Amino acid sequence: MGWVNAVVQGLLLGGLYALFATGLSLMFGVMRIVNLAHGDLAVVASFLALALVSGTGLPLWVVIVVTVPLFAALGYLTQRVLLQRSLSSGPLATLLVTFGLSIVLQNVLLEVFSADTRTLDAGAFATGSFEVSGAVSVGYLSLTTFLLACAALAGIQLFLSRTGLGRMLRASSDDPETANLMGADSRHVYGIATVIAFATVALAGLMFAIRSSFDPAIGPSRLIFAFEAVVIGGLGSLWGTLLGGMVLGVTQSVSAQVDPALTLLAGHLIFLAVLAFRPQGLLAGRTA
Amino acid sequence: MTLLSVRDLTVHHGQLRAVDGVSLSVDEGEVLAIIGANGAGKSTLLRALAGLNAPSSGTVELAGRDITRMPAHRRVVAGVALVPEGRRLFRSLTVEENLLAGAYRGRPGPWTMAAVLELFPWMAERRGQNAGQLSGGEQQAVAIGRALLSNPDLLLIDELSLGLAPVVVRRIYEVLPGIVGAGTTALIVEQDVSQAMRVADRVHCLLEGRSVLQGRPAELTGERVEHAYFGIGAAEPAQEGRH
Amino acid sequence: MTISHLLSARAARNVHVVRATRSAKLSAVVLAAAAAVLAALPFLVFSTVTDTLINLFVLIALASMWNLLAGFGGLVSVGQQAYIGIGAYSLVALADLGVQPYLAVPLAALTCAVFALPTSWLAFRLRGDYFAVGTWVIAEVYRLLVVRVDSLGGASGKSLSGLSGIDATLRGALTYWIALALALATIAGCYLLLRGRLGLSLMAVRDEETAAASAGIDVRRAKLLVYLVSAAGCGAAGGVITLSSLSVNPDSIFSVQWSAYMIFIVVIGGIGFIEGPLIGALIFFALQQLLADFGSWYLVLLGVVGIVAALRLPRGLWGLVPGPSLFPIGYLVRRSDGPA
Amino acid sequence: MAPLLRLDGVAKSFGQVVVARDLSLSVEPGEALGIVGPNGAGKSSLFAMISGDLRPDGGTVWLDGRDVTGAAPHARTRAGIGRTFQVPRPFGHLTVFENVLVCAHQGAGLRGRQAQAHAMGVLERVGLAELANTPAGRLALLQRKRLEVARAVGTGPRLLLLDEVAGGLTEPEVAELVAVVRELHAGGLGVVWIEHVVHALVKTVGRMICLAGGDVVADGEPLRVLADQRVRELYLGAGPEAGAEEGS
Repeated sequence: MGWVNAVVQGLLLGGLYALFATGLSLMFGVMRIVNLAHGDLAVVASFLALALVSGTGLPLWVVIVVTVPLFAALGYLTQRVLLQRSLSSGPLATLLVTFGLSIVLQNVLLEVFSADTRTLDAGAFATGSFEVSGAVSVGYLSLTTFLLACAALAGIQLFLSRTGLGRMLRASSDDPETANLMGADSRHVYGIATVIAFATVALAGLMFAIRSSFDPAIGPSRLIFAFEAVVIGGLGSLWGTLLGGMVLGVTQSVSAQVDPALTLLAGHLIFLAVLAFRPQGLLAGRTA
Repeated sequence: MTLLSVRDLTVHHGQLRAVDGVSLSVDEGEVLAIIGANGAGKSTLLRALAGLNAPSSGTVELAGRDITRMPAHRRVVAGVALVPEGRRLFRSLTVEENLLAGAYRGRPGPWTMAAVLELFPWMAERRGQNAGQLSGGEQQAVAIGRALLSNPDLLLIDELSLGLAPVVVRRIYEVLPGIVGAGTTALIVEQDVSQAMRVADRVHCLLEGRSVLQGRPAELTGERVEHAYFGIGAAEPAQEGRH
Repeated sequence: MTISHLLSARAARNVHVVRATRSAKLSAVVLAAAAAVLAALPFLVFSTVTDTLINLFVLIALASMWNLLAGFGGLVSVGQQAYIGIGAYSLVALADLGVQPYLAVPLAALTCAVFALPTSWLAFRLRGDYFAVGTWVIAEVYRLLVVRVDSLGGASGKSLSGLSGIDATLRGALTYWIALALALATIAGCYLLLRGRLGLSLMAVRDEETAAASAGIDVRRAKLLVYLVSAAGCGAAGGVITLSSLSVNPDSIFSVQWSAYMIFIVVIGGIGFIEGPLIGALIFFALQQLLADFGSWYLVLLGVVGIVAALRLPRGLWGLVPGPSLFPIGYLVRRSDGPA
Repeated sequence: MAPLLRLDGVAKSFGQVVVARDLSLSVEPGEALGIVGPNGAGKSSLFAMISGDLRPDGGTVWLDGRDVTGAAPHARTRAGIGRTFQVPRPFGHLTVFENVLVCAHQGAGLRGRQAQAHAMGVLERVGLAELANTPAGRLALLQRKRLEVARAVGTGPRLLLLDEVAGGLTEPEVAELVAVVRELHAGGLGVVWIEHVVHALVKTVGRMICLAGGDVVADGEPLRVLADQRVRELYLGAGPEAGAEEGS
């Protein structure tokens, strides 16, 4: 029976969701920005990689190695040029600016790449799998994605807990003004948070693109996954986000086993159930 | 030598003139206490000195250098540290991480983690604990330690004894001479007048944003301080008190 | 109560309070005239013109509802398409049951209010930005649920029945009038709601929630009411959209694009002003007509304009306009013995 | 007859900080009570628990012999508690008149002309009538403080909670404010007034309590409370005496 397999696949998928959600959680935690363009950024990364692969003929792994740092730099720029300004223009402004960005990105992609559905071809690696036991077989891609996601999360966790700058990120999330009093330039701290967010969202976007097809309009529905993972896990906790991603992944995967049409709905309903009965999330954030 | 020199500083809170033309100076190695009732503008003055509230007029000089427009995070590098009202520890960070946050800029000086742990020995055992779980007095100690780790030339402490049990206040004041002895100048806001008079080299009393009385504790009579504090017959000492 | 009597007796004699200025009465006349001209249009111009205007009226109605929700209730939602969709599907379902589609529009609004009641219980658990995204998820859930109902046409949607007997020209005109009536009703509704005691409470809540509670205002109830009214208005708009397109497709009627339109119209026009959605909708509509040939680029432009407006014009275009409001909702105290 | 307000064993702490420790006190109808105490003594928390913004950890709050411990702030306002905020919180986009009118509507339950006349009367009384049409966001501090009082009175209370309304005002302004509060009190209103400007309290209230560390330290006639050695130590610090000793 495929149930065990469905759970395993869901857990592996959950790792990707968590990686994808991390940036959303971090930007909210540190800057109180809900980035409504988060999903679209992942899609932009997918298309960028697609264009690089078809334009230069470089192997996919090289493209990934190029795209992620490029996005990180783009993140710093976006924060300093656009988001920082919105932070001083009232609470509605950040929401409107990221929403506007989302509309712009979607439609530029639509004009440049058309509405066609694409995939990022990773060859045999994307389709190959090995059998763990009779009932469970694990795809190389799924496993790599999961391991990559866990490595990225662990790296971020180390950065946040072991480095001075990482501590300042957490400190700013608690109390930005007092972090200022410690000598932290909030613009720089926010820039770094956005760098991490953009880098992880690019990595996640590329993984999504190899796993399944994408088109310019898919960003918003991807954003919802990230949002759900964050809220299910509990705001402000990295491991909560991982847990939330896994809950979401397993829910989707298992319900797809019942009826493929239920996949999205089941994920949303789990989210609403958490909202109704445990609004602080499964792992309540450490920042109360 | 004068470390801090404030001239005609005015700070607005929206339309309210919270600090109104205050002038004061602090010499190196001195302890200056600011006293005054609620709403007298003490906290706003300290926040302006730390760079959190922008003054509408006046100047602030640190060791002869004009820092009036310098943002808060750069004042830390210049040698100013503020222990803010209400302690404001980072609640999701441990005691140790809070202390390390103070050392973020790595300004050289006598204060190291070891030196702070020597000042407050109990912290060593509880360094792994979340700052939110500490009592008020412990939080105040961590906040002071955190500020010290930035190795400031000028340490600003807001409402040092607010909400703390008298025994805790006494213990914290016991370490003040050690801090000043290490070369740090201190400017403290204190609502407990008697404490302020005991520890400070000089006292400034604010009333409604204005400096109404200043002097060495030995030169001030209780009556004058009480009058300045409550603004009863404030006109007379105000004239003497201002520069 | 004695204090009250004591105090009011002293003041009452030489003071009176007025609600509208002369300029406002003038603007009321102008608006009424404009409404009359618009109502006469089906007799004067080709149906292509009136068909396009239906679009404008729907935008005005939707934007007014979002403005009420976000600008006066402080509830920034990105999920009002839930009620556009529910309204549209209610209309289709009611028509299937034999209800005359034109008469079903108010029923669709009512249905939305009914759905909004339990939905609010969930949505109100989220605050600020998370409320925004949470409402969006809820809208998605409604879409996915509707798609699962076979009798509503599943994923491919359903066409509207019950209008085949009516002549196409008359049908177009009737739809036009209903759309016009909807736009006028939402504006008038907002005006009357805000002008009343409840409106004053809402504005107090918007300005200072804690102080509002201490003034005696039941904050949660005030917000709930705004949410229900806004849901009903969006539902009616969804019904009108369906009357105009004669069919409903789940992906487009539940699209987050609607929220994008509403938000940009309100932000550009001026959030928190009754005039804002009106001005914003006119500009949006004009851009839409001018740039229709440029495909998606007009949406790109719209996004950019929205970002710039959010950063540079926090009070929108109407916020730049000096002088009196077209829709006076405030109170003006005139004292006969002192300066007014 | 039940007291207007009664607190019975109210307790509240934030983490290790105790703001109310088994606190009991009562206010008779028409009584004026002053509350003094050093910063952090729990005065504002006490108000928040009376007005419903803060739920006590234990104990009961009675209004007119009715248990209102669990009642929401708006319900308490409608039941007769009018409060001011220490830091004024005007409805910035509404005019001064509308600020008070909304209180007359929602708090006092008045309608139409009656509500308007009530609001205008309140504004006349606190000296804001001239500014009735000014947006409240544009008021200066003194005017904001007056508006706080006006709004609280606008809700038609039987108990008026004043939170440091005299702070930051000049002497003549304080005198004016005292006159307003005295007149409201003379009209039968119960008053509880937290204030650092002690001489304003002395002129207004018939009874005073001193709070410290969440406890009532002294309770009684204002001058007697102020003369209490413990109050002087707590409230002023032993400062002036200490300073005098060192000086002599």
